[in-house]
Amino acid sequence: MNNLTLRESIKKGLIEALESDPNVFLMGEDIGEYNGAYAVTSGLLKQFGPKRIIDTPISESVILGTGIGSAATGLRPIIEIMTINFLLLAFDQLINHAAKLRYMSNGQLEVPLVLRTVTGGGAQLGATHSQSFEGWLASVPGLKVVCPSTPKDALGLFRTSMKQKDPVVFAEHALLYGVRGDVPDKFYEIPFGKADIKRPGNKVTIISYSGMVRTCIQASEFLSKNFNFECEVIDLRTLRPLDFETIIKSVKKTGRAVVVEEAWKTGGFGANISETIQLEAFDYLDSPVIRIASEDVPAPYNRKLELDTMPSEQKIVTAIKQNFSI
Amino acid sequence: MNNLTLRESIKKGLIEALESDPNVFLMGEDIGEYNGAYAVTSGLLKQFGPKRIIDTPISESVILGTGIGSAATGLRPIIEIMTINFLLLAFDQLINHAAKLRYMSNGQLEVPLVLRTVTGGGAQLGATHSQSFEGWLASVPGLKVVCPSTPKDALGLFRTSMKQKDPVVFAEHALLYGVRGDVPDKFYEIPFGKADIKRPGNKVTIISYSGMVRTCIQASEFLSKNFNFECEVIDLRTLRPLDFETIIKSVKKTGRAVVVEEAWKTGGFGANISETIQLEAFDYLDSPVIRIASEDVPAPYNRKLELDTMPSEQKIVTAIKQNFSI
Amino acid sequence: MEQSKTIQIYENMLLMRRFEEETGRLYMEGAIRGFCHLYIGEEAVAAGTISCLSEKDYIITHYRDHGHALARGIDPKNVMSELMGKSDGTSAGKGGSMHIFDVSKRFMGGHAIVGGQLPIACGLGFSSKYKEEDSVVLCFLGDGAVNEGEFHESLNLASLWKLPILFCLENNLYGMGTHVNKTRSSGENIYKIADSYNIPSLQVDGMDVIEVEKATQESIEKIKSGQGPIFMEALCYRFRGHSMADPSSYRKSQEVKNWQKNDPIIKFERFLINQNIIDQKQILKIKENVDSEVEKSIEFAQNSPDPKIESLFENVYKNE
Amino acid sequence: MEQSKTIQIYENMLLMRRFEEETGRLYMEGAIRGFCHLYIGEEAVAAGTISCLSEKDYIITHYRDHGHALARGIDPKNVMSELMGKSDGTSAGKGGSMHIFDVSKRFMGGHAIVGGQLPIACGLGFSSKYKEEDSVVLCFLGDGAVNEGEFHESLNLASLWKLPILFCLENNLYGMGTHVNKTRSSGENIYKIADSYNIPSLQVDGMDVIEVEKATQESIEKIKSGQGPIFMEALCYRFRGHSMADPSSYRKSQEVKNWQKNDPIIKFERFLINQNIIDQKQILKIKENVDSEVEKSIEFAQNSPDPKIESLFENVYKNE
Ligand SMILES: Cc1ncc(C[n+]2csc(CCOP(=O)(O)OP(=O)(O)O)c2C)c(N)n1
Ligand SMILES: Cc1ncc(C[n+]2csc(CCOP(=O)(O)OP(=O)(O)O)c2C)c(N)n1
Ligand SMILES: [Mg+2]
Ligand SMILES: [Mg+2]
Repeated sequence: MNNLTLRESIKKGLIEALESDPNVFLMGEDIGEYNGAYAVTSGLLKQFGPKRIIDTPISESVILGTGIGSAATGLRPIIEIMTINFLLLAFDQLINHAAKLRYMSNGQLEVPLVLRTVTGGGAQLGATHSQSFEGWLASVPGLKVVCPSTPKDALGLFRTSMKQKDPVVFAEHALLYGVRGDVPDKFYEIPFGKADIKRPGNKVTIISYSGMVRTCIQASEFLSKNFNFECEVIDLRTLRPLDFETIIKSVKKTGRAVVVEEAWKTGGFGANISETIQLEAFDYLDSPVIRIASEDVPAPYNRKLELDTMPSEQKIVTAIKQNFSI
Repeated sequence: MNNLTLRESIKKGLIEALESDPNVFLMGEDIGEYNGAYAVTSGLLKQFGPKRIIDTPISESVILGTGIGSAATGLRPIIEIMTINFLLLAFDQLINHAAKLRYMSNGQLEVPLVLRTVTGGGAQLGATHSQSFEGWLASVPGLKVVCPSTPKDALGLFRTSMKQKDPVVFAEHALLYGVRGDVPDKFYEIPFGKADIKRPGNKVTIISYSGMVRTCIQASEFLSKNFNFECEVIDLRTLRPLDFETIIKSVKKTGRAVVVEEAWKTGGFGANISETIQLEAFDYLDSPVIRIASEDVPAPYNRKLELDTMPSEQKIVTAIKQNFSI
Repeated sequence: MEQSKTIQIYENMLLMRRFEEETGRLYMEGAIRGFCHLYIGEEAVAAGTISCLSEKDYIITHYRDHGHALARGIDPKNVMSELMGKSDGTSAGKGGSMHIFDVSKRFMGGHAIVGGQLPIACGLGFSSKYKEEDSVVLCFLGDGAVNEGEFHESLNLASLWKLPILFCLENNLYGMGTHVNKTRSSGENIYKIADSYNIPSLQVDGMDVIEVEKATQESIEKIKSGQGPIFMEALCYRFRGHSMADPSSYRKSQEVKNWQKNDPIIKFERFLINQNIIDQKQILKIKENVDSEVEKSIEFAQNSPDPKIESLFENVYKNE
Repeated sequence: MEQSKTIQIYENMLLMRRFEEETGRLYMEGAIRGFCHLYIGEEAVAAGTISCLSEKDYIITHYRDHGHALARGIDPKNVMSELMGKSDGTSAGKGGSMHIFDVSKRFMGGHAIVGGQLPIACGLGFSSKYKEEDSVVLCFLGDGAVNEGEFHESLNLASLWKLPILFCLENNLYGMGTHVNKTRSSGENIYKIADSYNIPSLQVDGMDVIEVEKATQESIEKIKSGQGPIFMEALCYRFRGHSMADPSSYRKSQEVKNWQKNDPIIKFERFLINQNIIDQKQILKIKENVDSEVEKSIEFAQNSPDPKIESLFENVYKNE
């Protein structure tokens, strides 16, 4: 066992990939000389040289397009788009092209591309730098979307990402990079479409992913300690494919469900989960599925305001107490 | 009363706006000399001249950005982005800028911009030309999203759009342009956030918008004729603001709900509606809320395949019969 | 040019022309649907450039792609089947006119987003270079695409990294109904834009297949020497509307007629005869062959079955 | 330049410098957070250009915006309050360092998406022209922004429509940690890229405020005459890291030192003394005033209340 930060575990995955296949390369803004905006790729340029670790101009569309074209011709690009906010500039390449080439060519082309990017808020970066678009991307047929919440999951999911023959959006939460966790020495992979029960419980099922999983666990610990109320926390890990089975099984057991996500509440991907729960576990539900998400406002810079927009331990606890009368 | 096509009613709105305010202008690709890709702006260049009807290069980002900058300084731009698929190329301007300027400047700036675009599939245009992203946009705080389904609504909602002080995405469904309907001669407006009951009923509430409203009405007529089963069809008309009140009231009456949308099923905006229904009308629901949406595949070109991806009268009828046992 | 190649190019141009004349007719009859953009008038560009490629070179293009596909030797039967949405189509009916692919011939599509093929072309070039494969990428684009941001990002990257790409600008003077003078700040001679990316560039008469062929041949040699991309502007004209849905009110009919006088096929035919490369009899024979090939492709496509409904869910992902 | 203006520019440059030195300190203390990009070293560009604007001219810039804001005469109290996220901030704490606005001064932000301000600048210029207002738009951008698609689309449109925009490229040689030679295919002299848009361009020493001022003055006159945009490249250097989070390992410290020898403020100070425009005593006085103004701004900001929690929901839309 190794105790690694999420940053380190992803870096471990990158190094493994680079070492195991000469067709793997990394490409992105400031990943080399600058060592990465979030320092994930730090030192890799030195280790692997400029053929494999490639600094680009600030040109999100052609960065992604280069990934697509090279993936379609046998290379294994790992593309970094500095944050998901800037990915908007490459949405045409991602959605109109990467996601569709296999289908439109009836399987002649494939785009085995891993697109790493940073999602989420909470660091006072303001409205243009704090968004969460992974839910949108998870609605696009042709894309797969991964959102790890722990160092162990990050590495296992990254390994699986590199085995895909389809474009994978690997969304890393900015605030998780420094979070530590045990990572097995022994080789392991984590399959897509298998949610993980991060905390077992029997009273309510909390479904979440990425940065919010920690918050959900904290709220659960609080409820356990103070009310002997045990929440089961499910970490989706991949938004597409999505593991409804684990969710429904848990809800059938607990009879209650809370979906927690960091995206804006209106139109959040989590609504899809609430919907499916009420559909598949209608007769098991004691009360409606609730969802806790970010307020429907652009992210403000001020610390207190920003915190107030986001789901928090407190908000989760309050919602659970109010809705499930404890 | 005038019997107009949706194309004509929108054009009527454009002409009114152009005539009533010299600061109103139209800008977009091929809206002038070519008379508009969907012929909505046909003849306007002749009528209003090149200062007001402005053909642009194929440069979606700067088209929208020019709209933003000019709206922020007192003009009233009506921007046409040929289809919502190409709007992906301007998502940065729309989402990172137009939607956020009021907030980030704390109200100093405002962007009273109407962005007209074409949404939807069903015309065998293939995967890159048949998408429906209005649901994503409706999740962005700062934007308003309008999706008319009839000529009358289109004109009334367009008039209201022009009164907004915020960016409005006015999404027109390609297949509705030729559809006719009565449009009052007398001036009227249709407020945002007021859904319309397009067909009253008591057995099930069908919630939809844009191109799918017709399909829902057709399915309802069929069920009425063959099974004496009366569906209430609610046309949302605006996705943001969204009129949950009308929806919930209807569902409390019928006890059953079906949401129908053309976007991909996974992550569709309609899930947000299902979720809210189960939350707000939990005790009134006889059975779970169901949703009918497009299959989770890129749109194929072949006619039969394409039709099979989309919600249809048949699919709605079948789903209602199966789920609500008639 | 070798004589056999010359004749092959001529046949090829005729094939494109006849194929698309029939395409236009079949569209009016409703057998082909969606957006459909004819290449009629521009045949010299596809024929002249693509005939210079080797098997390992890549082609990537926009939605006006029938000509490029046929020039690459994709069987007209399969192209026509795709236009009709049939199971024998190049994408088994999933792609349609704007999305023709044949990866076995390194024909990487058919892309319907204006400018969208350019970043991907960089990826193809990058790949060739990374793998030291010595493949050249021939990337077509229209004059309208020059104003997209993706154009700029792609040209900069291609030059910076010396990617082996021949950008072939098909300047047919219009993007839909908008004349290039209304959209290009630098006016005519678009090829000069390449200067600001430090990319060598040239302009050719796109109605003259011999000129196009020669310029392409030379450009490809240079690119293979490793000097990086080249930008070639071919001045040409589409005789038909932008797409089958185009009212074409923005062009004077005299303008069209003037260009039609310069028909690249007639011009080339005259050249072949004047140079005694071919005689009237041979021409008649070739035309018959082409007509029959086009007819066969239509018949084949008409008889090709619709794709199975289950195929709807195939090829969204690899393992599903 | 008039003497009073000269001195005002000097004061202004000092204000920027001192304000940001304190900003850096306060950031380390945690009083300022998020991303924060200092302008230290580049003051001559903001001071030289903005001092030439009239009240009705517009400014739009990127996230490295403190200098531009102060040069425009926005009260340091309000800027500092914004950096601290307080209710007296220019956006009442909602914007932060990267998003400074003061519409009363036609200071249209502070935009944090690289290149994102350029399309909007076109809108400002369009508006000025549409309304026949005779306002010029001064649009700042970095060398990194030149490679974004939005740059290309914007320059083309600005030129086509002869929009009254002065593009001011702050070429500080790096976009984050990446040297401009690694990102620009045309190499140095970025200003030449304007040629391909048919936009007149020039290059100035961005460490020399007098040169910047003179070039700006002349450019603005030309723009006001209706000839369309001008593109000005100011060669400059940031003495600090890209942002407060920058490890700055990509630059040799000798390079930084060499540039620091060319400090625009020291250089200008020397000039003022040599020309007898100002003496040491006056300089001391000015420095004291500036120090005190900066101190006051900090005190003011520290005492400014946090925004009310309800304000969270204000200004998402007009009527909510
Ligand atoms: C991003 C994008 N914007 C707009 C369109 C609609 N559109 C299709 S073709 C076309 C004109 C393109 O002109 P050009 O590049 O000159 O190619 P040509 O059709 O003349 O061959 C336009 C505007 C599109 N497909 N994609
Ligand atoms: C679209 C986009 N991509 C990437 C970033 C991250 N980023 C912020 S500043 C910067 C460098 C910009 O460099 P330059 O334009 O030269 O301006 P400078 O910081 O040197 O003033 C980058 C890459 C961003 N904010 N927006
Ligand atoms: Mg053209
Ligand atoms: Mg820079």
